[in-house]
Amino acid sequence: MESILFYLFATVLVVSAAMVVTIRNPVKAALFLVLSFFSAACIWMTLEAEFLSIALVLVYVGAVMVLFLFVVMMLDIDVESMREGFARNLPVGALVAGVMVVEFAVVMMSDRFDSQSLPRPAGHGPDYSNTKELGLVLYTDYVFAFEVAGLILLVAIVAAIVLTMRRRPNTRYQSPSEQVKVNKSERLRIVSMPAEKRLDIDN
Amino acid sequence: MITLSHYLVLGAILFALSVVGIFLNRKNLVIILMAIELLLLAVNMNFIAFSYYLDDLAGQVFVFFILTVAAAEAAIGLAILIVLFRNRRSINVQDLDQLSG
Amino acid sequence: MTNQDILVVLPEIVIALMACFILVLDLYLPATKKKKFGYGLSLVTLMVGAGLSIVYSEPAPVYGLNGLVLMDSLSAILKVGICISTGFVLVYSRGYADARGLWKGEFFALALFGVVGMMVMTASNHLLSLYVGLELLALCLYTMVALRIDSTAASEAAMKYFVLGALASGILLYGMSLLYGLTGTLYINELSASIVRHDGSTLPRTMALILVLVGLLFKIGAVPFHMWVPDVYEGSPTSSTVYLATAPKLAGFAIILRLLADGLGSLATEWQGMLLVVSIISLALGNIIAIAQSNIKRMLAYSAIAHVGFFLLGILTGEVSGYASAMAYILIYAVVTLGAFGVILALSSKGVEADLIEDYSGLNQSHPWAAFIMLLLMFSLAGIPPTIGFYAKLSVLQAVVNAGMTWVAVVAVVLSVIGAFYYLRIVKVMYFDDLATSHPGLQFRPKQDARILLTINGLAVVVLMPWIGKLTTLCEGAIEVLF
Amino acid sequence: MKVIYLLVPLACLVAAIIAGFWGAKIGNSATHRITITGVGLSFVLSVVVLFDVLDGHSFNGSIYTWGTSGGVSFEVGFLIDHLSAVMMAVVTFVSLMVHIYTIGYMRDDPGYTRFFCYIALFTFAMLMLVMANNFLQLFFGWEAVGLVSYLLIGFWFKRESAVAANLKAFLVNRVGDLGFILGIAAVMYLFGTLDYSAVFSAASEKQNAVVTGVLGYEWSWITLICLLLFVGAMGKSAQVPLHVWLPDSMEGPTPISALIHAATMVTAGIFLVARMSPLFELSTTASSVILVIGGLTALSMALVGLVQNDIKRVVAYSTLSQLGYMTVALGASAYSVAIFHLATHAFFKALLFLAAGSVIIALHHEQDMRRMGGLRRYMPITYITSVIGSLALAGIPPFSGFFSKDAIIEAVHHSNIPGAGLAYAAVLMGVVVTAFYSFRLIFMVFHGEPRMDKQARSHLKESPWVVTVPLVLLAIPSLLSGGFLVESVLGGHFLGDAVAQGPSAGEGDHLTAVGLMTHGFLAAPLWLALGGVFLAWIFYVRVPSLPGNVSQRLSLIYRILHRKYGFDQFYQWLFASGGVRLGEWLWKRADIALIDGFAVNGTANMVGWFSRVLKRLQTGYVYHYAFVMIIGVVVFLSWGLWS
Repeated sequence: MESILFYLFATVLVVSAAMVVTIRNPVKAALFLVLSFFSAACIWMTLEAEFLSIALVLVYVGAVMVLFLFVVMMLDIDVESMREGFARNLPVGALVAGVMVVEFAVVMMSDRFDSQSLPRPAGHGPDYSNTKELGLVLYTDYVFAFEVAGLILLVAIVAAIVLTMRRRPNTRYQSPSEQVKVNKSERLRIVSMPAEKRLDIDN
Repeated sequence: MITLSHYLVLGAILFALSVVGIFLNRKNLVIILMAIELLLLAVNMNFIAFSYYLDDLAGQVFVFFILTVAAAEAAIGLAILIVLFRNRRSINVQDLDQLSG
Repeated sequence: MTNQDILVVLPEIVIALMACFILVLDLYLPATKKKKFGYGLSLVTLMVGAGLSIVYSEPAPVYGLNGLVLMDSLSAILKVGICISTGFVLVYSRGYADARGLWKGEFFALALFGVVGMMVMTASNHLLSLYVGLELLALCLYTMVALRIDSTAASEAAMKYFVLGALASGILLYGMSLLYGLTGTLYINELSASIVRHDGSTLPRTMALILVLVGLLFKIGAVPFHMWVPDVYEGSPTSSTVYLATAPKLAGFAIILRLLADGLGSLATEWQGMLLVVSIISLALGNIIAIAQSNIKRMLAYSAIAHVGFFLLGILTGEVSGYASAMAYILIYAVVTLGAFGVILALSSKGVEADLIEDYSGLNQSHPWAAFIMLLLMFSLAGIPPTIGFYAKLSVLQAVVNAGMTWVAVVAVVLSVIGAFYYLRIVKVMYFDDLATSHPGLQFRPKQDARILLTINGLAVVVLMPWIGKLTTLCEGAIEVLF
Repeated sequence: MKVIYLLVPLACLVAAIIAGFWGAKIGNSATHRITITGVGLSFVLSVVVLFDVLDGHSFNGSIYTWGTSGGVSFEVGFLIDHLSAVMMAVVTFVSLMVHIYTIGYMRDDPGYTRFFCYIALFTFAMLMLVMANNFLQLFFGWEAVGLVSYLLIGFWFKRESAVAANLKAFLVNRVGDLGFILGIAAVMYLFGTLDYSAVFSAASEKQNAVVTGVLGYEWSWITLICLLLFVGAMGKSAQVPLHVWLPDSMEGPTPISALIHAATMVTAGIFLVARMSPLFELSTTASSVILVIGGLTALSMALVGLVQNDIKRVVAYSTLSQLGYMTVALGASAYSVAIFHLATHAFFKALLFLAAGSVIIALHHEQDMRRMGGLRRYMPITYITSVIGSLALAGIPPFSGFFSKDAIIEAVHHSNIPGAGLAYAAVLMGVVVTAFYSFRLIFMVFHGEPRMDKQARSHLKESPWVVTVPLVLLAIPSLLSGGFLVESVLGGHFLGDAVAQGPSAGEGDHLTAVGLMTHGFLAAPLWLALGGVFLAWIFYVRVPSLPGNVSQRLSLIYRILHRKYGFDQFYQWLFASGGVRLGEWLWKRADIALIDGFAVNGTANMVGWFSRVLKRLQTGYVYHYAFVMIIGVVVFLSWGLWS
């Protein structure tokens, strides 16, 4: 059962990841990225990382990917010319990727990671809460990293605002509070003017 | 029987795919940003697999932070992308050639 | 959590809080006061940070916050260096940034958050704190590079920096994940012993080592992971260039020392060979390509690559004296580079970037003092006695020779001599070329505080010479306690 | 005495500082008074030191510790013995003369006070160099004289040729300095100290230390050190092939040519080898190299001197040639003879330069000898002193040059290390050539028909006293110092035990000045010299049409000499443009074409791609950057995993 699930999700993951980097349309790429994240989350579920797999779906699929899609749609991109030259460079890319995969695979399948030195653990019982365990260490042992991560998010907010917000000096804003507070003297001005003199037509 | 190596090889394949995506993509910066997300996913896959097989929670904590940082990174990356687009009216990777030499 | 836990990271806490405070203050103060308050508060914060780092420093490592961070003299010295050099950056950048609309609360906040990131890096004893520190710094740097949002070059530089930086982070993380898998720990001071403990294939640990090494080399800009350096130096506003060219190098030294020398010290023979290759090609490529540059910021970028190559020579000896010489080298490099960019900033005015070498022709005739300070700094970068730059090179070479790598020292000297050419070209342009007439010409009108600091900075490269031995003693003392 | 030692350089330094910072404020005459007082004080004290040393006192100790690093201390210290005392006296004397002379020569120059600052600073640096008791201070002095020389050659920095010349001097000297600093590094490595006495006393123990160099070839450490130090000496003392800067340095004001490029700085290399004689004595290989280089310089540069028409360049080439003689003496282990020639040469060469300067002023900065002639009627003092200088240079007894040059030739004659035969032949031939060109100068400038235009001739008059007094004062030692010193030199107590005694120093029979002269009449050199003078007389007085005919007949040789063997063109081609081309080549090919064109696009369709890539050399593409990183990772991984 485990094997079937693993191979199923792994296949979906690899194929959709490949689609992300090769497909022409960025919207579709983003959707394939969602699919790959989703299958990764499923694999994590089998590794008893329930909290993280849910967080991946919620945070990534729910927020980050939406952000991506938003940007993709906002920037008016010419999709048709997006992919030219890709096939020409594909052989080199495939070669480098192949070499890397072979090298990595040799390492990953070495005896340090086989079932003898690190056998698959039995797994925890049904009353084990991954979220609770994670929460316990996160706010105690790793509180420092947690705080720094908070700073990182703050910097991201500051950065996103400072980079993308443009003040347009001639934009006109409506200010309801000002409108409500206005009184008569500000709306109405009585001007006294001298009476008009009669024109002397003869001259 | 699924061993640790299976997960690690899966991570390695993802890693290679995303790296190739970064340097093979010559047209669309958004795809590069997505490839970066994939790269971090590969790393996370490693950490979670190790965490499970070592029966140690530290790996998952690390992944938690990587996810946080990756979200922040994505926000900044997209912000820079927008600034770039406003200046150039293009997010074509090949147009990024003003600085060279 | 105990008092000690707080004391270990007290400077970081103070600076982070002050950065938030400045951000908030920025919202409520009138526009005229914003700049003044933000500037003053940032300087005070940095001084307080440096002061706290000294006051609560301990010579031997003191661990805090569940061992995620530590405090020792190495981190104390580097934290002080980071705070002071960032202070210099702010003083030098004021006129430049003000003229370009960059002088605002976010600039201070980002600079200070970056300082926090660097401090966390120098103090980290855990892969996680190292990573978050690194990313905090990196995000601040990406933003500061892009800060000039109307500049095409700046946004292009930021994009390149971001993509490559993220790639490097990914590689570094992958290496960290392997380290974690091999040792079961994320504590740096436990890595060294446990990574060699297990039997079986040594391939995984070699791969972990290489990937981590690549990530670190990217951060300091060593060949072949240097490609971002010239573009980012050139494209970003000079006020950001000076920031990312100085203090992060110190933090980069700290993580290299902590992770390679301390954490992976048991694999020294493996990383020494790679560092050797990297440092020699960095020296060669940096020095040679710099010759063909016409933009002084870009030239300084290639020079930075070459200097990184030189400083790695000290690291790769794998001995305390070598690490100490590398530390002295990087501190001296930071001082000199600050000055060089300080001159560039002081010569830039509204609409004038002062970044082409030809702009400097005949500078001695129009602004002799600026030209003289630049001359001292260029001599120091080139390593010409009696400047501290000479001493820095000498001590690294000494360490290399003592480690029995005489031919490496010879190669380094030859490449540095090639490198001296482009620094002297600046001097030649300033002193012997005719005053350029085709453009408006450079104006040397720094603010008063920048002028004073610049003078101190320029003269320091010569005047500090008699006391420079103390620096080595200090560095040796800081590093000896680690081993 | 320690105070006096300290005062000697400091007097110059203080004078230089005052002249440099407040020169403009206190005015020209106050400036020259202050610097002359400072240098004069140095001179008087140097003489005091010299007599003190002759009384048998010497000093070796540190004055101030500058810094300590890794167990090695960097100190300011003095080593006062015969060698340094002689050098101090010579340096301060010539410098004093030049200071006085400058008052007249530079009178109307806007850079008057700056000039005095430089020459006083130079004197200080030179004193630091000769008085050093350790390599670091030596290096300091070495670089400082180089720097001041650079500033002075480019003194008239508005002249393009002056700027080119000072850049050239600087660059060529850097080549030498590279050898020098590597030599110092090697000393540091081998001995672990930079102190002279410690190094010398340990030298014989380390005689057999070897270093395995490139290709596994074993080098003796001592030989390596000696050769590296000698490369430094070659740069400063302008030995072939690093001589190219010296003739061009004549772009500086004439007093500078006299002070730096004739009498003092260029002898720093000679001094260095003499100072290091305990090391050089241990390496026959190094001595042989020195002999051959010296011999080549002595003859080849004298030959170039034959065809020069610029009066200062003739003197400059004669300086090169005479430096070659000194180097030959060093190679023959006759260190005290080399210093002896250095001293006599300093006097008569400074004299010749100042005389040339006197002529130049009189002719309103005309330097071409073809537009001079017949000046002896107008400038008797200059004429007589020039003749004295030339006689000394040509080596006619009883002028000083005779004794020192004869001693060198004798020393080479008795040397039997490899290369001695070649050097002997070169120096003998050099004697004829030297005599010829020095009298060619005398005859062309002071004899024959005046060839300058009418207006210039009407203004001709003897130079003022500030110019002529130094000439006379320098003429005296040019005449006398040789005979006065020769006995102590050949007796082996001229420099005491400051230098190593070579096997060929000292010659039993004719140890007195008179004896040497009588011996001289029986030996070849004197007759060769007289022959040279005679030949010059034939060429330039008797049959003035002869030079033109000869140069036409021997046009190939003439052209080679006129182009100075093509060294300049060769260096220009090799280094100046070659370096730039290498940088550009690497930039374009390695960074752009190789990575982009070759690696990314694969070998399969590389050829087709290459042309297209070459068209768009500009990269900056982020995917290439990423690709380079990944290739780096893959290469490292392959290396790590397969080794």
